[in-house]
Amino acid sequence: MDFKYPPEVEAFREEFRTYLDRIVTPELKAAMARSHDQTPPEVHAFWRQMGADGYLGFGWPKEYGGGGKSVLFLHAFNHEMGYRNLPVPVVTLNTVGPALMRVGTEEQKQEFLPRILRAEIEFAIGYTEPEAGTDLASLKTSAVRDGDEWVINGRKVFTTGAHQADYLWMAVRTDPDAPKHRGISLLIVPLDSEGIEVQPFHTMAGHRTNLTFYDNVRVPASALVGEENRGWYYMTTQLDFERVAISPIPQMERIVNSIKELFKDGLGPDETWTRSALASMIADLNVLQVLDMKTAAIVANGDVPLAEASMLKVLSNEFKLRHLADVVQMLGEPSLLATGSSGGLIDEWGQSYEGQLRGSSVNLFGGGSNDIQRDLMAIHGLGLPR
Amino acid sequence: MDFKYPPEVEAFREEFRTYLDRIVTPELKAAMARSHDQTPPEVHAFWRQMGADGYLGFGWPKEYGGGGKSVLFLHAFNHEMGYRNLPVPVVTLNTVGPALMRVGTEEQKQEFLPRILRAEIEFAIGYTEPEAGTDLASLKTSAVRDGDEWVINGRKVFTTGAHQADYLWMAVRTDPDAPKHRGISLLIVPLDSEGIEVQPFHTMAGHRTNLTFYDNVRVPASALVGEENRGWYYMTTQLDFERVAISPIPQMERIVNSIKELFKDGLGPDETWTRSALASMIADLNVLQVLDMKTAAIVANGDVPLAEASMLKVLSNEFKLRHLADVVQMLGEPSLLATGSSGGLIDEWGQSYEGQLRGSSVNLFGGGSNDIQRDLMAIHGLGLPR
Amino acid sequence: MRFQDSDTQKLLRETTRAFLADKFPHARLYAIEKGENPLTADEVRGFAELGWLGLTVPENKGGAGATLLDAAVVIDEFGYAAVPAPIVVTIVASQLLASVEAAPEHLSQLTEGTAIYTVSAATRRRGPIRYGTLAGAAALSMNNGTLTGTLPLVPFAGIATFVLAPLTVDGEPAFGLIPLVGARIEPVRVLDRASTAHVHFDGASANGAILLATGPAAVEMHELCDALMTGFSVVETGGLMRRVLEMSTTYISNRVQFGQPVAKFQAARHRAAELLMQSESARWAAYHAIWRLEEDPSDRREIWLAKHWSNRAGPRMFELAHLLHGGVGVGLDYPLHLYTQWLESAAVQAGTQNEMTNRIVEEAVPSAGKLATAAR
Amino acid sequence: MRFQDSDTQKLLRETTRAFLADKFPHARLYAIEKGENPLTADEVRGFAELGWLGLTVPENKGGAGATLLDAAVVIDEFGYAAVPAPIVVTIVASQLLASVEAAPEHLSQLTEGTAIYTVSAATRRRGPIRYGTLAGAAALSMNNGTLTGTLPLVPFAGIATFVLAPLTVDGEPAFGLIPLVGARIEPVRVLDRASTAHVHFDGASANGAILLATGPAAVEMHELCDALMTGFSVVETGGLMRRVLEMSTTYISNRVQFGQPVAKFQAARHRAAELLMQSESARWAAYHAIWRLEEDPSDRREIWLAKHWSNRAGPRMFELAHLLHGGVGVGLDYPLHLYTQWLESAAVQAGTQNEMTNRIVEEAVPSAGKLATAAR
Repeated sequence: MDFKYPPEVEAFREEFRTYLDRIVTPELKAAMARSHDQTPPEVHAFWRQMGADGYLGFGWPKEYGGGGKSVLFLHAFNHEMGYRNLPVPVVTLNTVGPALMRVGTEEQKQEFLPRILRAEIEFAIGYTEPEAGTDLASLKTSAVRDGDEWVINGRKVFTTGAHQADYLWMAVRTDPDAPKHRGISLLIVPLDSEGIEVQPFHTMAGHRTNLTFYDNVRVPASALVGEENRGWYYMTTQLDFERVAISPIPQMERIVNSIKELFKDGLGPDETWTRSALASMIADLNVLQVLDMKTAAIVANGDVPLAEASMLKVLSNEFKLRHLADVVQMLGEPSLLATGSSGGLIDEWGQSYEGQLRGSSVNLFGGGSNDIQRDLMAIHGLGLPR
Repeated sequence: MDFKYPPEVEAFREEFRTYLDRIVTPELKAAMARSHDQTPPEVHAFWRQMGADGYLGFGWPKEYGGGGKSVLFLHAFNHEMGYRNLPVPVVTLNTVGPALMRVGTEEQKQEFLPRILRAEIEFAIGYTEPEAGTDLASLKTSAVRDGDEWVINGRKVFTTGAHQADYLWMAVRTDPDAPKHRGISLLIVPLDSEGIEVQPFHTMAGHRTNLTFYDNVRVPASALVGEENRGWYYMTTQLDFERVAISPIPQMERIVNSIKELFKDGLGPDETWTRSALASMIADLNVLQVLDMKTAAIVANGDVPLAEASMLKVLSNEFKLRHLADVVQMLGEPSLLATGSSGGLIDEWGQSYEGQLRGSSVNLFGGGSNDIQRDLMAIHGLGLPR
Repeated sequence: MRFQDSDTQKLLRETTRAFLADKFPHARLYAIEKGENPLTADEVRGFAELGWLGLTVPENKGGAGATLLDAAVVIDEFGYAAVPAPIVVTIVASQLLASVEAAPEHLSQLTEGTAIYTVSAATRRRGPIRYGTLAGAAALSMNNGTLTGTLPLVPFAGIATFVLAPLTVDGEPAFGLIPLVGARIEPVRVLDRASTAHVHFDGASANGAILLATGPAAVEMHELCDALMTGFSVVETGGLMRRVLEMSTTYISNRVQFGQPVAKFQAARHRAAELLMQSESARWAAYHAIWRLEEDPSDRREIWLAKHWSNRAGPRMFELAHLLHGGVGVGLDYPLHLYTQWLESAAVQAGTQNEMTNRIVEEAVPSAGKLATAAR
Repeated sequence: MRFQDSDTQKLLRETTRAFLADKFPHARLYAIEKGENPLTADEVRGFAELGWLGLTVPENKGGAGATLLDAAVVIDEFGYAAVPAPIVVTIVASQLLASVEAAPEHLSQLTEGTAIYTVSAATRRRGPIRYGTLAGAAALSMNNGTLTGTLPLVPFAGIATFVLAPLTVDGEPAFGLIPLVGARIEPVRVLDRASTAHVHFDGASANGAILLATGPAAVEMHELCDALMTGFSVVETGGLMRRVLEMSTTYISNRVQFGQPVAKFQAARHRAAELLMQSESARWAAYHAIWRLEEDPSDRREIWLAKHWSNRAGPRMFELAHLLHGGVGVGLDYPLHLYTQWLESAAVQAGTQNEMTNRIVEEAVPSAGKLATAAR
């Protein structure tokens, strides 16, 4: 067994920390704290700067302009960004990009990959539909071939970023007669296409996502990604990736560190419950950190962390919610105050505990429901029948 | 809302406590602590004494020699007996007796009820089979009518008390062609019948139960209880009753009181975790006590506590296990010592904490599995589809 | 012994439910949440007309003379309807006012709704505001006819006329009724989104302030205030829980996934059963605790026990209900978030788990003593 | 970074598993449980022949010079096989003996299995035996060449030749290697059913006793002893957990109820997934903690964190595994009870939750200070 981070990754982490300390300005922080619905120009500028400095896509293969580094670098990158609460164009960079590399046409690769690396374009994802929530594969939005075009009709929910992205990475039904998993295709749809309507949908996390409507939206045949009717396969392999890329663990570390800081002057004798809850929280976080490293190590060694990724997702998202509930319990009523109310408790990134608690409810649903993850563990981790 | 115990029940409880203080002798306690596999003669004498003094079956209707008291008296009785860890012939008294009153023939009532009340005879229950655990209704042991007799073949597990009881209250399949719930009947089988073999089966609770084997056992046609093939109906209504009669709550109260007593001289500053766990435990116990009173009140008011009984069973049995795990954690290694080892922690009834912990694992399975109870709550408590 | 509403309580429950459902549909609650259309003093007066505010005030003092359990029924329904109204604080204030002879006219005003009374609940015996920028704010004190200091996080201070609060008078403990007219009201935004404000007395005149109790009697009044606030808050939370349970049950019964209602999936059914166990336990423990308090006002043990359970059950139900809703529950246009955010808040307000733990342990193991921080 | 066995570890694991499965089938474990056929010193010598006892002893001191992680693999397999053998205590004793120059001949005897060494683990810095009839028993002390006092709950004292234990010498702290020959061994029955005894020194001669450390060095050796005992115990528990998981998974895959394998029921699948999460987390946290300790012997933080998790996971797995077995698991002729009783014991032994909580909090919030009981 070998648990040591490779020295070159540690070195990268150090260098990247210094880099972030330099380019994350108070103005950027202020802009982030201000904006809820729209990615502010300061963040776009930040991403472009990172792209120019080679910090986006360093895990991508060199042939696509990436750094060709092991996934452990990406792991360190995500950890540093997440700990600082810095936004990452994760969908575009870690989901669409790698999928295009695998199954995109040469034209698609040429058209999109360089611009993604330079942070010039952004993608939104259009999978979930009102009737097909957890049961993603029963989606109904259709694309029908009409000459050299696809004609799209239907609607999507949770189309996060659709109001400000350039393209939609969209799952559509292209064969209504096939079994539900076998009639789905992926299309790249410019979001300024005629017939698309985007309505805001606000969540208790305080973020905007969208409802989107598609009325005879036409895109060229070349918008198809990979093979027709193979979309479900592409989507599910991509979700595995998403499970590794999006982790609440760095934020959970920040939360624990921030309350340690708050307690540094006085964990009094009345706080007996706090002592017990704090110890549990730190012990929980420790196992998450170990499982997280294990999952990254599996990917770095070229394997697919089927059960591990599910385990990590379920544990980290459920624990995050419980930890935040415990944190407000420890800190008492001041921690229930929102950003901007005097007497409230706000961390150095302008995050209130009540806001993070609200936000953690939304974490429960990214990348497949926790019930589905438990089923995947039963299948992949324990070999139980489907 | 009215939460007050009726004064006459409170008066009975006081009187019964005094009674128990008088007749529970050190010899009886010693005999109980000594015996594991066999009910000692001292306990039989104790039961007969209680029968003679009118303390058995006071909830039975007067026409059957009972006291005709409300179920709240039975609730108080069970509480006092359970708190003192005193054995009650619960199967015979609270399961077989009432069922016979409802569906037994006049001959059966005459033959058995008076002797039950005098604690002269004891019944064991034969329901569970090796292949049909939780899925009780799929039992296979058969009874075939041959002239004026039933001929029984098959085997049972968890036939508690079969090695020392007089009769077996037995579920058998009498119509193999009917749907599984509709081909079951109940028989009363003398345990000294030819063809019955009883093998001990020891559990981690430290108690003996049995495996029983039936090879062409013959009983007269009159052994049938109620109507042929209606056995499942009788069994399930009886299980509802069992859920009310068998409660671990009095023991849980005793456990909490015993550790309060142990802590009376010193809950030290290092015991921060203990403080937190102790408060949770007492708060858990409080809701169990309230739900327990609610359930008893429902029965006393003539209704059937369908969801409540399931709720109480799940919560009390799971909490008992967790509380005991917490108790040994609070008390440390001395509480892991068995009765008879020096330095161990033993309560006034000779019960060690490690023994009670082992025993609580068995509690999880009486009266239907907790999964089935949760399903019953979904159906009866929430109106969800079956 | 009956664990069910009396005829009076049934009527009270039905009336309250119908009224609140009519006047406070979810659209109205969303507006209150956004601060667009806050609860008004007129509306609170409407509650008075229905007899809710003076419900437990003795008849000889102009009230309805109902029991604490009757009030609990009304409060339960406010929770069920998730209406962020000063019902708990009013009932608590009325109990405190009725316990002394000092301020009979206030009891009348409270009952009639011509003035609104609130209670300063955040300045609890244990668990004061220790962190954040208010840490340095002085507690309320009265000296030479002026009031100075801050009452943090006072519920409904924006519409209330008076606040009942602990204070010091010339350094001695007191419990007073304080007019809000001279105070500076600083609204804040709390997770539960109920109208709340810090109340600053920057040398305001103490005219109109009445000391309801001083010395040891004030300490006891503060204790009683805590017990009542905690007890009725748990009842209110129980109402919220019942609604979360109903909402979740309805949702999984109707929502079809993988070709069948979600309610047919065993994991969902068992989560729903868990919600049932959590909420039923919390609710009945709360009612039972109020009954104990009514039987014997010095018996507050079950209140702390019920709050301890409720403080755990609320966040647990938050998680379960959202898991059952599979993402739909997080939308601001879906009512679940109103209930679950309130559940999380309620678990911290009116008695934190630290406070409950200490109270319970000190009662259970009296000789264990309190803890002090020792030098290392 | 690889979270998997090295080639050496793989071999070690396979050898250990095969040997233990062969020599300690369940029937043998039942006999040990009943005390009919206890583990013998000969069998322990057999472990020595396989190189397990001196595994981590440096090569220049006659051992195999393997890493602590290698030892963890062997210990993990002892847990997996539920063999109640003095493997953890031997590895810990060897580490302590190797850390000083005082007793080279003992390291050889330990490695060769010609003498059996155990460790007195129950007399921990915090959480000594405070209740029960042993409460008055004096701690071990050495004065004028004689030993007096009691070492409670010493694992494998019945077959061991020496015990490593903290003691006082003329009132000063020391850590010693004590021969058991003059002691009175009082066997006791513990929930985990492993061979355990109280060891009484009623004025026994101190001949043959060696003080491995005195003064502050003794305190530090006791701390290191605690860390090693706790760390390796968590590894052993992780092995037990993996077996409980496997046993439960196999059972629900084969057991048919309501016409299909139990494993097809969602509630059962999810419980099995929960077992997987609990045991995988506990196992890897334990290995990682041992690795940290090996990298930096002063870094014991992860050991306390892993134990805290494991102390919760063990009882949780007890419950889940028995629920999955639907009653079958409680029979003394079914092996599950051996594993689950041990899990419950392990959660209390080698570091209670009180101790872990205090250690973790003191590290996380150093300025919080320790608590003292104050007069009321």
